[in-house]
Amino acid sequence: MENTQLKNAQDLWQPLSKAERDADKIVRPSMTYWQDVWRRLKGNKVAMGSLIFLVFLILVAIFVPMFWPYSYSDQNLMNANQSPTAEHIFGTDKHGRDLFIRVIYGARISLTVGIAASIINLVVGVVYGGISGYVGGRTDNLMMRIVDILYTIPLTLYVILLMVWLGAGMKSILIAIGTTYWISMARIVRGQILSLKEQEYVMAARTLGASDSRILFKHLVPNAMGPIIVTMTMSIPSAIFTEAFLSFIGLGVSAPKASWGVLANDALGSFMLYPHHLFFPALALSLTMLAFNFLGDGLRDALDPKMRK
Amino acid sequence: MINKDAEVLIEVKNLKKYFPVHKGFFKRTTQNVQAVDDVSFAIRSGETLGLVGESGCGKSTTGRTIIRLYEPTSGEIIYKGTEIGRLSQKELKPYRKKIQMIFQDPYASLNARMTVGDIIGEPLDIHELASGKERLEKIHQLLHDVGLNPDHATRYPHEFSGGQRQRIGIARALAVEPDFIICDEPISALDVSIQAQVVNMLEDLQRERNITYLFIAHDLSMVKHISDRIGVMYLGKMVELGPADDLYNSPQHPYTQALLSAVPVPDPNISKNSKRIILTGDVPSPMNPPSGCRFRTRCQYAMDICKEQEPEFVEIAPGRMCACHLHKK
Amino acid sequence: MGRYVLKRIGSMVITLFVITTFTFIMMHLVPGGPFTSEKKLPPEIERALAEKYNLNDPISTQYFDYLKGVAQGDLGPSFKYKGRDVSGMIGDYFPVSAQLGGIAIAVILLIGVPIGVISALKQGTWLDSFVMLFAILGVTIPSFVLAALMIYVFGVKLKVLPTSRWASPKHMVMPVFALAAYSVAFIARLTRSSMLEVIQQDYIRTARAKGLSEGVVVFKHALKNALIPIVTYIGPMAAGILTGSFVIEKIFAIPGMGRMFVESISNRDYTVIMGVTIFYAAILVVMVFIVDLVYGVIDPRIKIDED
Amino acid sequence: MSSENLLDVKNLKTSFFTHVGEVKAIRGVDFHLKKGEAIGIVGESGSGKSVTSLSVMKLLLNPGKIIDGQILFNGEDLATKTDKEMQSIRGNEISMIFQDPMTSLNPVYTIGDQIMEAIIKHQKVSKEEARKKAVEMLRLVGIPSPEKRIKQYPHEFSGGMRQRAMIAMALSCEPQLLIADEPTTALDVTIQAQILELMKDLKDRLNTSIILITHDLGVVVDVCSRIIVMYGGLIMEEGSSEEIFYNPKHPYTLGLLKSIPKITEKSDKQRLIPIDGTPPDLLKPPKGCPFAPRCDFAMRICMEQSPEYTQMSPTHRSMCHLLHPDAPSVPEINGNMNKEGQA
Amino acid sequence: GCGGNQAAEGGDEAAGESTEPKIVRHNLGADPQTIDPALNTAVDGAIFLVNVFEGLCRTDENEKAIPGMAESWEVSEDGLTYTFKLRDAKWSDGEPVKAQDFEFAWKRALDPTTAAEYAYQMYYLKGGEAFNSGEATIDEVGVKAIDDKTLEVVLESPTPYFLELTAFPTYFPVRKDIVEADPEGWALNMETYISNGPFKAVEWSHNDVLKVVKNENYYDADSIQLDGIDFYMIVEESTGMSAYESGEIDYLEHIPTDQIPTLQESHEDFEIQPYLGTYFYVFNTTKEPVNDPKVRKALTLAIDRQAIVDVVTKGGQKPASGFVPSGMTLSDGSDFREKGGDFGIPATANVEEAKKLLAEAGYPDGQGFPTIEVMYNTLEAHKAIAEAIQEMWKQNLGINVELRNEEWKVFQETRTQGDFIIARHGWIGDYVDPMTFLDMWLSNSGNNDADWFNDEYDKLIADSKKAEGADRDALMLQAEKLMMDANITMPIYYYTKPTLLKSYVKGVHFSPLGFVFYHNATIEK
Ligand SMILES: Nc1ncnc2c1ncn2[C@@H]1O[C@H](COP(=O)(O)OP(=O)(O)OP(=O)(O)O)[C@@H](O)[C@H]1O
Ligand SMILES: Nc1ncnc2c1ncn2[C@@H]1O[C@H](COP(=O)(O)OP(=O)(O)OP(=O)(O)O)[C@@H](O)[C@H]1O
Ligand SMILES: [Mg+2]
Ligand SMILES: [Mg+2]
Repeated sequence: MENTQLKNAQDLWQPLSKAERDADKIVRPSMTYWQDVWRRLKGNKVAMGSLIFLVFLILVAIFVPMFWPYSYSDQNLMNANQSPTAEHIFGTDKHGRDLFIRVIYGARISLTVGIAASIINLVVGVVYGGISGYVGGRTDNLMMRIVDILYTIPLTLYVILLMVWLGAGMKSILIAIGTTYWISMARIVRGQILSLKEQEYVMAARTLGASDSRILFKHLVPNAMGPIIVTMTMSIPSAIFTEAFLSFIGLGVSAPKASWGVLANDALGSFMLYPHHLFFPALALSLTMLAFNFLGDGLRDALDPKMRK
Repeated sequence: MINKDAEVLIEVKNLKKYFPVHKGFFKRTTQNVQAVDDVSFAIRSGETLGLVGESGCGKSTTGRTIIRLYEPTSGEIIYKGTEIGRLSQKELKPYRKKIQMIFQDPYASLNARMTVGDIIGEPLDIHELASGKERLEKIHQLLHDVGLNPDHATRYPHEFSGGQRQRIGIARALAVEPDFIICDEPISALDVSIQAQVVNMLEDLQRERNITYLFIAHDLSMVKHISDRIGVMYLGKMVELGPADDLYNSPQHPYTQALLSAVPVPDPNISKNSKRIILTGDVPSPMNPPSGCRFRTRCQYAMDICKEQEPEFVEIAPGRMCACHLHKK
Repeated sequence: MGRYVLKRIGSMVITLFVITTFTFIMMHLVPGGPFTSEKKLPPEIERALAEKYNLNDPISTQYFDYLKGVAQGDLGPSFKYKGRDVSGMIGDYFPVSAQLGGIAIAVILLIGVPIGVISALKQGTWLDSFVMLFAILGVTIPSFVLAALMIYVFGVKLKVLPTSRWASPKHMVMPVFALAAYSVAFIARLTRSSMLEVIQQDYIRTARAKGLSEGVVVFKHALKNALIPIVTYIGPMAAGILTGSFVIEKIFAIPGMGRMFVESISNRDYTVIMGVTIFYAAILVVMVFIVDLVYGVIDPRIKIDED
Repeated sequence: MSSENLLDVKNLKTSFFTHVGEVKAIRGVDFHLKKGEAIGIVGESGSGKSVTSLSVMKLLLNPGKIIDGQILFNGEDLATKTDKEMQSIRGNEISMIFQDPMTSLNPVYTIGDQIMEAIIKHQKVSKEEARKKAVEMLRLVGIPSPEKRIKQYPHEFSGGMRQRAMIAMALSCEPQLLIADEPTTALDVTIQAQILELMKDLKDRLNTSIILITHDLGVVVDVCSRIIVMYGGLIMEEGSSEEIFYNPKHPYTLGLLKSIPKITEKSDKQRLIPIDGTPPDLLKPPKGCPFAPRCDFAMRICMEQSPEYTQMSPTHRSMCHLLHPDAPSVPEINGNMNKEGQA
Repeated sequence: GCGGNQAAEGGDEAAGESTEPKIVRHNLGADPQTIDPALNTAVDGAIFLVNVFEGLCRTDENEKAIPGMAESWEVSEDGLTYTFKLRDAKWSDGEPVKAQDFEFAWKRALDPTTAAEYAYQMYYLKGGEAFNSGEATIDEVGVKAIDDKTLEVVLESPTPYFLELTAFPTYFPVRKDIVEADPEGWALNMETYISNGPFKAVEWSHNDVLKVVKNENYYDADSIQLDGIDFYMIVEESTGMSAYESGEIDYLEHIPTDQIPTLQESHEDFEIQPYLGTYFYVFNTTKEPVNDPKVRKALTLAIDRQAIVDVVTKGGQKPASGFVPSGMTLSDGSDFREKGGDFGIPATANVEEAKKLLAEAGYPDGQGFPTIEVMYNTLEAHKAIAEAIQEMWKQNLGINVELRNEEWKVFQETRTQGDFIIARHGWIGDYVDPMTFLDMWLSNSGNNDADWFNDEYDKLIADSKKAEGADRDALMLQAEKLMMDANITMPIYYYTKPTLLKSYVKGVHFSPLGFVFYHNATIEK
């Protein structure tokens, strides 16, 4: 009970001045939600690692082919099916082509497809599903029936038609993926919006005069972000494999260019004999997917202010 | 004080709001909850109308219908001479800036994914009232006004206590500088010192900007303190309406009398000796309200007529309205 | 609500009609017909075949004739499989696909949902990472690779499971898993993300405050709130899985409808393409409808039937 | 002493570990509660009342952690109990009424389901009996036609009805300790009176102990014999109702009492007397008295050093430097009983 | 479908040492689109058909006709009229096989209302083509049952390989009563699927398994040692391989390419069977720059066929330097291919010559050569070959080629319409005679995708159809030389059929047309 230290300091018992009262106050900069998300994402090591990996992969895909000793099409039939060596670090394929550069080159196609699919998902799927769920009623019914129709029309027929009309190439792939790849997303977003739109904060926003699009995109969509991100990250590998299927039908980039999906597909017949044919493209794909998923998870956590730690 | 001749800012005429009650897997509508049933009142510019009544009697619904969160089942809502009860959401936008609402349930009414700064800033953005540094300053000012730290702007609703959340809601409503605020229990979650702070602020604003309030609350002492007139609701109906002091000093409707007697007094000595009119009888349901006077099932003065005839809401003295058969000649 | 159901059934019929029409048009726009072959047919035979299958009629007549048939429940004869009709083919193959799909769906739900829940509860722990790693592998490894690997390991090396065909419970193990893997992963991740959102809600705290066991809190209180995206996903997925997966059926040599459908497209077997599309579309629209009804059951705040 | 105490909270410290740092919501709280006793906790909003009660229930969500202290319930330390062990205590021996009734009810189950669940779990009765009990409880808290209402969902209830549903849920298992976090804020006074009667009845009949957290000082005096005043994560003052009301020894308590509007006052619209300023930032709790920046009587020492408790009577203690013998005398605090009272 | 024991019912316990039924499990690949002999067009269907039906003749190991249902025959002087004497054979239901059954079956196959795609296999019959195209009546068709056991056949022109043709599925007899009772469905219901071959079908569960058992009513039943065959339908090559390795099937013919070299080295079951077909690229002779024969020749010379078959296709294929594959004998018993020579197309590339030709065509070192497109239909194997050729042309000639693949049916349409510059092609013989390859380049042939119309060629073929013996040989050789010198195709390799057959299955016979005969097969475990 003794405060020996302070006992004698008489001025301690002096009343406080205004300035002294406010001494403790500190004002931190105001941050918006999105700034905050970014800050939180930066704090997530795994997610940042994944992001760096993806950026690195993109850079590698762009620049490595420029100075690599082999090109994706250089054949040496005498050298076919070699296991990894110092010369060909991933080995060679059945035409004696350097598998490493083919995988790197494949990244260009597969990443483009994957990223395009996720952007389409995000833009078309979220907007479409969001509007459908938010507006509800007759509009919802109409929009969802359109989705059902798009979902049911046989993809193969559609793709063959596209191929006949547009010919092969990246553009056609993107169109094919763009017109079909947002449907699950639209459904999931709609479901989420349907349940979220009855929440009280939506009412609050409405009383503020928030426009429908504002309510949808500023209030509802951020709250549906978990499933959106999952759907988006999960759609990437299926888009990458769809590209392989499209190439199979003839819509894709033409041989000898090959995406990861095509490389994996082609390697399948011989994976017991030449496991490296399957292993490297599959590894590249898996690592990329892990990175996308970890980034997605990180983003999900970053978007959820309640998730701290 | 309030100018008795000031223009009527908002008038509610015969407002009704029924909610359908669904049953079973196919959700057939079987019954209606008559949440608000034929309520009329008017509020003058710069006036505060207090609204009290039993929980579940339709106060929030009245407020929410006025601000058009619910579509009125029938009746009119007239704001400055314009009927806004049937306007589309788009047409309503200009009125959104004029009419605001403070929600009863603070946490649910805040978007968990927005920082407090964004929540309060949102009306500023919507109505393009401020941007950039000005916006930030305004947000800080609003936070300060409701007794929060400017620091709190970067935090999220779930990090706050109940009272702090309530204040965020208040700050948001004030951001657009509205003419009319529906305060749905704005202070019930606040501790008394903050209540005082907020009430003072509301009063100051009223004085400075001539704001009109519809003030829904349970804390009768606070309602009395802030209101010019008070309306008492029971089971979807307005049963009494009059100037605050008069109503307190001589409550006319038996329900109002019971209500006033139940106010707890913050004084240990008085509290122990106070007498209360404890209402007896089952609380009737708005799905199936009693015939005649809705209060009759719990009214100590209930007469035969109360069962047969619904009492009219009539002026019993200048400025005082009441719906009770006791007051008919 | 009764009116709503009627309205929905109406819109389902319209949807089916539009799907039928689109597919019909696309099918005829696509180059190659059922009788295109490497060794070009003599023109006379081609003419005779066209005659036999009414391919000489104007497309519009063919279309209306087809619709008429469908309305009477007749999906027509197969062009390629001589003497077989489409209804009969669906009758042959659909039960197999449905059996495979039904088991796969059960597996998807019984594995996907629990692991999603567990990893959400254990968020950030090694268990979470481990389970999610598996889930990610589940999507990264496409089903055909997974199937091939499984066949190699269990069929060829260990010889514990048959490599192909659909005959005994043993035959079902690999196809079911290969078919389920992707959706298990998807469901697990969806569940996890929804659960993460839900378990922080105040009402979960209330449930705990009642002293309910963790299982009840999680599987009753939290899960139901997290169910919307899962149900959304399951509906169309179920339609797809029940009507057969081409890849799985082809790899495991299972006589299912998915395989038949894809073959019918390569064969340009017009009536089969149409028949299966309609059949699939019908299942899909019903599933989607069920999903919408289930929304209302899960979350009473959702009013799907308002106008 | 502790033998007759149902609950003994010792030096409880709870923090939230957020990205901006550790929010020290509770910074060392001691209090105890006897069987059959009701105490009220009042205080600044954000002062840690809810966090204290959640800590006792061990229901803090993710970034929140009890970092120190003991929570002795019937002599056993809850702080060291596992989740599993807590399950049989929660809802059964300790119930809690949460502050935010809308978000505290599960939106996808009917009110009835949610009430019955706890009854079935702890009382081991059939579903039918549980339903009867649930209806009964809803009737007790004044919900009209409860048979119909139990089939409704939370969003179909008004704010006050939800709150009553929460109360019904908490009371249904007749707990030894009831923690009521602002149970009546959304209720009109007649219902409030009914609920308070219910709680008092529980206390008298079943010897239930009650922690009542509220802002409504009128409610506190109605139910509680002792009052704890909190501010900035600390107990500022503790005493019997009379001591707190008639002889407050802390400037914050004083401020609180002053800011209450009086129903008897004439409405010449006097301004209410609030406490100016804003509460402390618990991220960086002041090293001195948390109330100092807003205290009319603050001194330099108040900013420097946290005051110790001064015991005025066996039940009455307060933490304020003004009570130190060296401090200058302030009439409101040091003067004898504040005779004007708050009448 | 579930495995039943029906197979055992025909088992001849006495013949086998083991009590286990001797059933070969043969992977057929795709489900046959039909097993009606008249309507079948596919090899898989034919493999099944040759084991359950029997025509007038059968073929021996040298692909020469031997008596089948006919125990003897006479051929008229002009080679136009054949009179077959039928043996006392029975259908699987015990009814006797009659000449009328043949007459009915053949006319049915030609009947335009039957719309049999392989009806052209019967255009050798007098009036056959006319009837099939609706220009003649059914009675004008040159086939007639003189009595129950005598069948008279009149041909349009002398056809040296006609007897072998009668062993082809389209010529198989069917039972009039059965077929007329249910013309569409008789071949789907195994109850009504009455056949006259060594085996009879008992169960067909679509896309899964087609089961046949020994036909006790077969005239030569005593020499049939198998109890039955299960034809499985595993489409996926790798699965088929796995099923073979795990012992679930005994015979596999669609083997993943990459596995072949290892199998060849180490697997005793592995064998490469001859297969009558040529894999080639066809030039569109109307399109720049391949309308220049020099360019075509240059391209043809610049690829290393040996490398392709060794490294890419790996199935023991032979580099092709002519259009007609080896395996078909001339009237003097020598091989057509050997007589025909290699047209200067070496197995490995002749880069010098190719470069020279290209320069002559105006593209020295490939300069100025436009980027051209090579089309192939979607298949891993076609892609691999195309990629190899693309790179060879690039390295050897300095020209750039783009590859384009299309879905099978689209591809066929494109190719028929001439919407290509160079397209992948393959041709499998319908019978063992060079004519099955040569007549595709007739001006009026629907299969002339090169758009190469040459009157001289048409005349040579027309003449050869009338000629016999050495004259005919000479005309055909001349015709091939003409089309090869015109370089309208670029032959790449001759097909082979790599097979895996469990060593305990003995006595299986493979025909170069792709058929597998189990007549003399047995299982010796
Ligand atoms: N999840 C959280 N993260 C960070 N800080 C939190 C969190 N939850 C509560 N706090 C902080 O803890 C402090 C105490 O909050 P608590 O809810 O106990 O207040 P209270 O006394 O109940 O107030 P009220 O009367 O307004 O409900 C507050 O300052 C609040 O900001
Ligand atoms: N969305 C809804 N669906 C069905 N019934 C509703 C709905 N909202 C409110 N109600 C019913 O309407 C009646 C009035 O509710 P309201 O919220 O207006 O009451 P209140 O006066 O605000 O009560 P409190 O003071 O408890 O907040 C209640 O019986 C309630 O159950
Ligand atoms: Mg309310
Ligand atoms: Mg609180």
